[in-house]
Amino acid sequence: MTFSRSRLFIFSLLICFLGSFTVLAQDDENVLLYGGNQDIDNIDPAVGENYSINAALVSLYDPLFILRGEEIEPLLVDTWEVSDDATVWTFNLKQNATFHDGSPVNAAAVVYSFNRLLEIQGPPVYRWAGIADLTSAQATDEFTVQFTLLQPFAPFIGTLTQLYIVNPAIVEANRGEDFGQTYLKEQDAGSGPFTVGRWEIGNLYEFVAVPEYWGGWSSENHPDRVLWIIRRDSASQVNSLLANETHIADTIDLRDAERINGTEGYHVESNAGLFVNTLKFNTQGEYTSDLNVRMAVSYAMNYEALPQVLDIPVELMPGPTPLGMAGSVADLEVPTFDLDRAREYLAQSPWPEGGFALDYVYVSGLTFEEVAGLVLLEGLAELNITLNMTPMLWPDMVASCSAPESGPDIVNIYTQPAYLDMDAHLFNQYHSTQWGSYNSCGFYSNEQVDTLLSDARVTGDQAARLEMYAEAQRLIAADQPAIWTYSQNAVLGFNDCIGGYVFRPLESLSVLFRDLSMDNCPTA
Amino acid sequence: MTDTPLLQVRDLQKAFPVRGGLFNRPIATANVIDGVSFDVPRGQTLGLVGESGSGKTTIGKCVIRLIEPTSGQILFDGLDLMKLSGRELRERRTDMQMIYQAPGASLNSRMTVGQIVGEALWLHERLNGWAARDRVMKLLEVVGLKPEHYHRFPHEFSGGQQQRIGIARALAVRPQLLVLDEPTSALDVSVQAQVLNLLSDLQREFKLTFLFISHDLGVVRYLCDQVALLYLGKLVEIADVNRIFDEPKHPYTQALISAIPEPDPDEKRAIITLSGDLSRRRPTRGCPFAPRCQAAKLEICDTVEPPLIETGDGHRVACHLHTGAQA
Amino acid sequence: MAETPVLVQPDRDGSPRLENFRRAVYRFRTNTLSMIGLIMLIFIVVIAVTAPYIAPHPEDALGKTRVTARLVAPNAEFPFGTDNVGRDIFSRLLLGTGLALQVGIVIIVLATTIGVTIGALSGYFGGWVDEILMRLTDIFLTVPALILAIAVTAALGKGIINVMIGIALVWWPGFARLTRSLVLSLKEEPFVEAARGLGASHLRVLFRHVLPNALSPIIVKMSTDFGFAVLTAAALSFIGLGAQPPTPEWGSMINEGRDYFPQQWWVATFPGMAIFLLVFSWNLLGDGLRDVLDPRSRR
Amino acid sequence: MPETLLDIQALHVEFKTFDGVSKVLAGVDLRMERGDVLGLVGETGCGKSLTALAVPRLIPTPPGKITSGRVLFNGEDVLQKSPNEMQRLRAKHLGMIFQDPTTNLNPLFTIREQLVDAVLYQRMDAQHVPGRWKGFLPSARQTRLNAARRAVELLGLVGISDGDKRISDYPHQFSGGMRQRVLIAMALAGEPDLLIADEPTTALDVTIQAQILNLINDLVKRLGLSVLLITHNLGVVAHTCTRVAVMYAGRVIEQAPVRELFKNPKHPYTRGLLQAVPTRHTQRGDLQGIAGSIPNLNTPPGGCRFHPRCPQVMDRCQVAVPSNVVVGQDHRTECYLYPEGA
Amino acid sequence: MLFRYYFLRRLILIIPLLLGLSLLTFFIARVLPGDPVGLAAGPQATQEIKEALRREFGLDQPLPVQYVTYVLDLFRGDWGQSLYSRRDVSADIAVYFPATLELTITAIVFATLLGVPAGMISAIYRSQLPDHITRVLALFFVSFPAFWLAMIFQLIFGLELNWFPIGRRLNALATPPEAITGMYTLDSLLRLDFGTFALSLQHLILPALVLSFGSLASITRITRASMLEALDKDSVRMERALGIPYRVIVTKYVLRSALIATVTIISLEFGWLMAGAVLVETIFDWPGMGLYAVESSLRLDFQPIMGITIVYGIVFSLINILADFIVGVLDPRIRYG
Repeated sequence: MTFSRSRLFIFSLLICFLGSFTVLAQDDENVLLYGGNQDIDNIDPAVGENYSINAALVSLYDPLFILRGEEIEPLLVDTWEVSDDATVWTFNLKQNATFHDGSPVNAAAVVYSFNRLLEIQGPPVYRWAGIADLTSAQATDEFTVQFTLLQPFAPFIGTLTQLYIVNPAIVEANRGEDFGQTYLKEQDAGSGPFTVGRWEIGNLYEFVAVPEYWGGWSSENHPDRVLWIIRRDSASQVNSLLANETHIADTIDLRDAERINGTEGYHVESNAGLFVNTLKFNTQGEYTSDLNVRMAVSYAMNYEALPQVLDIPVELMPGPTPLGMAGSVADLEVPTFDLDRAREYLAQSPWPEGGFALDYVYVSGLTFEEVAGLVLLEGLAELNITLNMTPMLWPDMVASCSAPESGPDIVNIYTQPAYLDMDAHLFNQYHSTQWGSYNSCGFYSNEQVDTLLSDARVTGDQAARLEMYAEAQRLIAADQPAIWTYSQNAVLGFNDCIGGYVFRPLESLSVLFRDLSMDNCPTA
Repeated sequence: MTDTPLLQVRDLQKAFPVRGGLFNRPIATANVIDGVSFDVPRGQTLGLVGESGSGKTTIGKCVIRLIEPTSGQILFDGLDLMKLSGRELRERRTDMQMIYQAPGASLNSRMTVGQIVGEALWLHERLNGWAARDRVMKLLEVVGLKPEHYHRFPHEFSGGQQQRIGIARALAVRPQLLVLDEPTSALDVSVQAQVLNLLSDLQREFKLTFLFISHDLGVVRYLCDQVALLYLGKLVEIADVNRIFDEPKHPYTQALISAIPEPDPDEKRAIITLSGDLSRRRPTRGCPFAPRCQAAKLEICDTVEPPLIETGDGHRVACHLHTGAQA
Repeated sequence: MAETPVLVQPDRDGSPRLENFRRAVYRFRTNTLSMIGLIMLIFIVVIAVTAPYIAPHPEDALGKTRVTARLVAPNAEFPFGTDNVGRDIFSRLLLGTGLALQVGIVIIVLATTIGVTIGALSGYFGGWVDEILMRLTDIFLTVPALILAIAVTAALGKGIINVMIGIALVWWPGFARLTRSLVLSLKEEPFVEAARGLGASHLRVLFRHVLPNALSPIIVKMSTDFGFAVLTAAALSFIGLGAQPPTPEWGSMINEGRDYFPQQWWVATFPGMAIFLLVFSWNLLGDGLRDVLDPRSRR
Repeated sequence: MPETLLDIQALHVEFKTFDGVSKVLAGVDLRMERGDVLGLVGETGCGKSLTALAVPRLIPTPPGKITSGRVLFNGEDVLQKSPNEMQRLRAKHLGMIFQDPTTNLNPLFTIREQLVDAVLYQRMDAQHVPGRWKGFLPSARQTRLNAARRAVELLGLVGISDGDKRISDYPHQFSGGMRQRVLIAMALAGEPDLLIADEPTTALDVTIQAQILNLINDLVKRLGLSVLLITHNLGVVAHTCTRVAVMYAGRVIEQAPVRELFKNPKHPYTRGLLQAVPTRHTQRGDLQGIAGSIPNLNTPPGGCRFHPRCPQVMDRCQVAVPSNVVVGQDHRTECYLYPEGA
Repeated sequence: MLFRYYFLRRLILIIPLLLGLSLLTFFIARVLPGDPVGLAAGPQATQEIKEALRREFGLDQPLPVQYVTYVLDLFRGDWGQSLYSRRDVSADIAVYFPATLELTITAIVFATLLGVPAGMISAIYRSQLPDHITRVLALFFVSFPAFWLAMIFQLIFGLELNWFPIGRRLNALATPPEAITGMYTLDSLLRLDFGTFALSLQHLILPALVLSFGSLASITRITRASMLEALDKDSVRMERALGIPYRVIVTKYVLRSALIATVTIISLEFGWLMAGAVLVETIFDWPGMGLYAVESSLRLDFQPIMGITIVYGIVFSLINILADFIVGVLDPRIRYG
C-alpha cells in the first residue's frame, strides 16, 4: 500500500515537471509578446482612453491622422484644406482604405464615427467639447469630409489622431440600445492592421495581423500576432523580458534599465516624453494664494534630488512646459533649490516665520508621488513649514479638486497633452474656465493668460500662436502656480530582435505595433 | 396554624412550543406541566417527587416565576403572583428563594462568599459597607460557616459548604418560602445528612415553608410533611408523608417506594420493577402511566385519563383502581 | 448542627484573588513557548518605549531623507541598510514599533468593545433583539473584510487611525458571535438564575454575573486576534491605505521595498521580519493564555 | 480454597495538580475471589473509581501515576504488562462499565458499529480484525456480519429483545437505561472473567436503577460473573453484593461479607456512613452525619486519614496509620479501636 | 425539523441577507466623498460630459431610487456596468471568480491536508516534543505577512530554484482550456488535456501554498483542541476498556468527532482566505476577484464593488450551509431548528 502511494506521488511529480517541458505549438509565424503593465479595459474607441487602450485602438483601427515619431502624419487622409479662420476643415480620404470586411473606408464612415463619439459622450470627447456638434461633420462626396466647427480651432488636426474610424455596417448590425457599445467592448470594427484574437479579461489580449492590410506593412517581418500579457509587477516585467517570456516590457525603472542594458541581447529605450509631473498650489488657498509663500515653497524643493530618488529617468522641467513640445520656452527663470531665497520670500509673506502646515495630496500607493513629497517635506522643514503627506484614493482626490474650497494646498498631478499641440498642455491646466477638473486643481486665474490661451486657439497662423504661448508661459512662470518638477521618460525594455520602434513624445508608452519588425525572436 | 396555606398552586400549566415547518414556527405545544394543583401550608414541607423529566423542577421554578407558566394561578400568601408586573415581582422575590441542585454552579465563581451573600442584602435592603458585612457574618454563622470564609471564592469549598453558602444567600432576604431543588442530590451521604439537618433546623428557627423537590424518596420521607408524586407533568398522588409510605395507592408510587434500596441486606422486599422508562411521548389517550403499569390493567386505563380524586384524609390519587371505576 | 465544617483548602496567606492570579501565573510559566512569546513581547515593548533614544538616526522617521545614501546595503552605519530615499531602515523599524503595537491594541480594543456589547445584548435578551443583531452581524461577517475596510477608510479619510477603525468594524462580528454563545450558555447557569431570583436587574445580571464569567475566552481571543489584526493593518498599508508618510509604518515599508525586491532585498525583508516577530510573539503568548484561561483546554 | 481473581497490594497512585501532588491512593489492599460480587463503597474522592481503573490500567497518565504496588489479576501483575498485552487483557478478560451511559457511548456511531467492534476485538486478535475499508472484502464482510449476529444475541442477553431492529439506531435514540444495557452488552461480549461496574446506576432514575441492578444480579447468576461494583449507595450494595470494601481517602478501611458489615460495622467511618442514610425508621432530627468533609489529599492528615472527623479519635490515630486487623469472620478493618490479633 | 426543510430555509434566508448586504455596501459606497465619475470621465472632461455619465449610470437619481433600481436589475440578471471600464460586472466576475475560487479551494485543501494531520499528531503526543514542534510551526507560518511571504517564496522557489513559475495562471503561449467551470486545472482535467493540467497546476501550487498558511494554524489548533476533547471523552475510555486498539480508536472514533469542529472552522477559513486572496493575487499576478475588488474599491467603482460583495455573500452563505450539512452528516444528533 505504501508502495503504491509513493508511486502515485512520483507520478504526480512527473506530471508537474513534464508540464514545464511541454513544447508550445509554434509555427514560423512572428508572435510578439508584449508585457503590459495595465489591463486593456475596453476597446470601444468612443469609450476608452489610456495608454494600453490607445495601443490597442491604434492597432485595430485607423485614425484620420496618426502620430509617428514627433510628427502628425495623414493616414486615412490624402489631402486636406482649412479655411483661414481655422473653422472649416476639408479632408479628402485615400480611396484604397478598406475595413476588415472589405468595405471601403469612406466619408460616411468618418462622419458616422465622429458623431458616434459625440453621441456617446465618453472620455475621449472632451477634445471637441464646444468645438463641434452633430452637424459639424458632413460628407460632401464619397471620399470627402468637411468639418465645420462651432468656433475656430487651430489644433483640430491634432485631435483627429484620436478619431478612430469604425465600420458603420458592423456597428449598426450590433447597435443594440447602446450604440454598439456592448459589441465593441471586446470586438473591433476597424480597418487597422490588426484584428482581435484571444481576449482573456484581466490576463491576456491577442491581436492578429490582417494579412492584406490596405496600408501595407512597413516590414516583411511584421508581427503576425501580438500578445498583450498583463504584468502588473515591475519585477516580473523585467524577469519575463530577460527570460524571453516577453519581447517588450513597459514598466522599467532605472535599476531595471541597467540590468537590461547590461544583458546581451536586450536594450532599453528611454526618451523624454510629455508626461509631466507638477505639484500644483491651490492658488485660492489660505496660504498658497500668497505668491511669496508659493515662491518660498518652490525654492525649498530639492529639484536635483528628484532624479536620484525617483528610480525612473526624468528630465527636470524648465518651466510650465516640457522641452520636447513645440513652443516651449527654455530660458525662463524658475526656482532652484535655494533655501536662502526661500527664506527671503517667506520673510515677505504674512507668515515670515513659517509655522503653518500645508497639505500635500497625492494618490495613495504611488511611490513617485510620495517620494517627491518627502523631498519637499524635508526642505519645508527648514522653513518651519509642516507638510502633511496626505495619500488619497484617486476618486477622492478628483472630488477634492472640484472646487477651490476643497482643493488641497498642494496636489501632485501627472498631466499629458491630449493632442500634440501647446493648447492641449496649457489650456486645460491654466485657463480659468477649466476649474473643476483635476488637471486644473491649482485653480489658477490670470486674465491675461486666459486671453492669450483663448486667442491662440482661434488663430490660424502657427507662428503667431507660438508667440502667444511663449508669452503665456512667461506670465504663468511669474505667478508660480505650481512647482514644475519633471517630465517622465518613457522607458521600454526590448529584446534586440525587435526593430522598427520609433519613440513618440505623445502616446509615449503606446507602442505602434504596426511599425515593428521581428527578427528571429526567441520564445521561452 | 390553620389559616390559608402560604402557597396555593391552582391548575398550573406550562407548555413549550414545538417548532417545525419551513420557517420554524411553533406548530404545536408540548405540555411539560399539565394542570397541577397543590397547597403548601405555612411552616410545612411539601415534597415533590418524580423521575427526571417528570417536570418537578419546572414546577419549582414556575412557582417563584423564574419560568413563566402558561396558565394557572399561584397564590402566595393570598396574592396572585401571576398578576404581578416585573418590578412588583422583583420586590416580592424577597419572600421566596430557591436552593439549587448543583451548589457550585449556583454560585458565581468570580465573586467571594462575602460578595455573593452581600449582593442579596444590597439588592433588597440597599445594605453595604460594614453593616452588610456584619449581617453576612451572622448569616455565615447561622449556616455553619466561619467568618474567615468571607473572602474566599466558591471553588475553595466542598460541595456541602457551597450548599451552605447558597442557603445563606437565600436566607439573606428573609424569605418565607424556600424552593429546594434537589439540594442534596449532588452531595455525599455524610454531607447530605449535615445539610438536611441544617435545613430542618432553619425551618424551625425561621418558620420557613419548603417546597422540596427530590427524586430520593428516602430523603423525602425524612424531611417532608406531605408528598406529591409527579408523572409526566401530572400529579398522580398526593398525601401526608406517612400515608404515602404506609399505604401508597398509585401503582407508580408503589413501584417507586419498593425500588428504594434500603441499606439493609436482610430486608428482602419484593421490588416492583417497572418496565421501560419515562418516555417523553406520553400516550395520546388514557392514563399516562398505563404503558408501564404493573398493576392489573383495566380497559379504561387505555382510554380515559384518570382524574385526581380524594380518597379521604387529604389523600388524593389519580388511578382508575382507586376511583371506583372497577365496576 | 453540632458539627463544624473543615476547610478543604489549607490555610494560607494573601487574598484569594492574588492566589488565583498566582496559580494562573504558575500555569503560564510552565508553558515554555508562551514564556518565550512574553519575553519577546516585553522586549518589543521596551524597544517601542526606548526607540527615540536608541535609534541611531531618529530623524529618519520624521522626514529626513538622504539622497546620497539611497538603497545602501546593510553596513555598520545602517545595520539594516537604507531605503529608496536613503533613510535608515533600522531606525525606522525601531521607531515604528510603538505604532505597530498601538495599531493592534486599538483595533482589538475597539472590536472587542463593539463585539462584546452586541453579542452580550443579543445573547442575553434573545428574541427579536437577538434576531436583529445577529442578522447585522451576519451581514458584517459576509462583507469582504478588505472591501469594507477600504470603504471605511475612504469614507473617514486619510490616516492610520481610520485604517484601525475600518479594520475594527470588520473585526467585531467574531467577538459578537463568541460573546453571544458564551452568554447563551451562561445565562442558563444556576448562578445567573439565582441572581435573577434575588431580584437583580437585567443590567446587573449581565454585567456582574454573566460577562465576568465570559471574560477568559474573550481575553484569549483578543490575544490571538492581535497578531491577525496587525497583519491585516499591514495588508491595508501594503495596498496603500496605511499611515501617512513619513510615519515609519511597517506595512508601508514593505510596500516601499517591493519595488526594490529582490535586488535591494533589505528594504522589504527587515520590515517583514519585524512584523513577523511581533505577530509571532503575540501568537505564542495567545497560545499560552489559551492553556491558562480557556476551560476547554484546561486539563 | 476459592481461587483469587484479583489481588491489589499496597497500591499507591499520585495525581499531579497545580496545587501540588495529590496522593489519591495510599496503599490500597483489596482482594476478591472468583465468583465474588464485591461492593467498593465510599464517598466522592475516596479513590474507589481509581482503584477500579487501575485494574485495566486506565488511569489517565499524566496527570495520574501509579507509584508503587501490585495489581495481580489471575495471578499476573498487570502493571508489568506491555501496552499490547494490556489491550489483549482488556479485550478478553476484563469488562468494564461506567457511570454515565450517555457519555460512554460514542454518539456519532450506530450501536451496531460500536457493538460489532467490541465483539470483534474481544473475540479476535487485533491484527485480524477487518477494518472499515477492508470491510468490503467478502470474507471480512462475513466476519462483520457474524459479529453483528452475535451483537444482537448480546442485546437479547441484556434484555433488549428487539435488538435486531434497535441495533441500527444511534445512542441518542436510546433511553438512559437502555444505553446502560448496551454498555453491559459490550463489556460482556468477550465473556470476561471480571466485570468492573463503576457506579453503573448513579445517573439513572430509581426505577431504572432497579432494572439494571436486577439485570446484574441475573447475569451473575446465569453467567457466574465476578463483579467489582463501585458505588456510594449503601442500599445498592446491600441488595447486590456478596462482600463489601469501604474506602476512605485512598485506603480500604474495612472489608467484610455484606451481612456482617451492615450488621456489625466496626470502623467509625463505616458506622457514620450507615447512620447518615435516612431509612424508613429514621425520625426527623435523628439523622446523623459525619462531621466535616473529606481531607485535601495534597496535604492529607497524618496517621489515620479519618482522624480529624472521627468521633472516637485517640492520640495515636494522629501519628501512625493503623494496620489491618481481623475483627471477625472474613472481616478486617484498619482502626486502633480494635487490638491486633483479636 | 426535517433535514431538507432546514436547508431549504437556510437557502431562502440567503435572500434577506443579500438584501441587507447590498444595502450596507450600497450606502457605504455612495456616501463616500470621492468622485468616481470625475475620474472615469477623464482629466479634461467638461461638466456636460460628467453629467452625461451620471445620467447614463443613473447617479442623478435619489439614492433610494438608485438602490431599488439596482436590486430590481439584479433580479433580472443585470449586475450593472463598471463606471470605469464600461464592462459588464457579471462578465468580469465570470472570469475573475473562478480564478479566485480555484486558488482558494486549492489553498484550503493544502491547509486541511497539512493542518488536520498536524493537529492530530499534536493531540496524540500532547505536551510532548511532536506537539511542541507542530504548534510552533503552525504559529510560525501564520505569523508572516502573506504578501511578504509571497515575495520571499517567489524569490526562492521561482527565481532562485526555478521550481515554479512566478506568477499568472498559465504560460502566455499556452491556451487555457475551454471554460466549463473557469478553473483551469479542473477544466483541463475534464477536457482530458493533461499537459495543460500539469502546467496550470504548476502555476497554482506556489500561490495556493502561501495563501494556505493563513489558515494552517487555526485548522491545526482546532483539530488539536477537538481531538483532545474527543480523546478525553468517556467513550474513549470505554472503548479502551473494551480492548479496542488505540490506533483504531483514534482513526475511527476520535477522528470523526474531531472533524466536526474542524469542518466548521474550515468553512470559516474558506471565507477568510477568499477575502484575503487579494494580497497573494497581487504578488502572483493572479487575475482574480481580489485584484478586481481592490482595483474597483480604489476607484470607488460602485457596480463592481456591489457585484463582488454579493458574490462573496452568496459564496459565504453556501459554504456555511455546506459545512452545516457535512456536520449534520457526521453528527447524527444534530437536530435542525
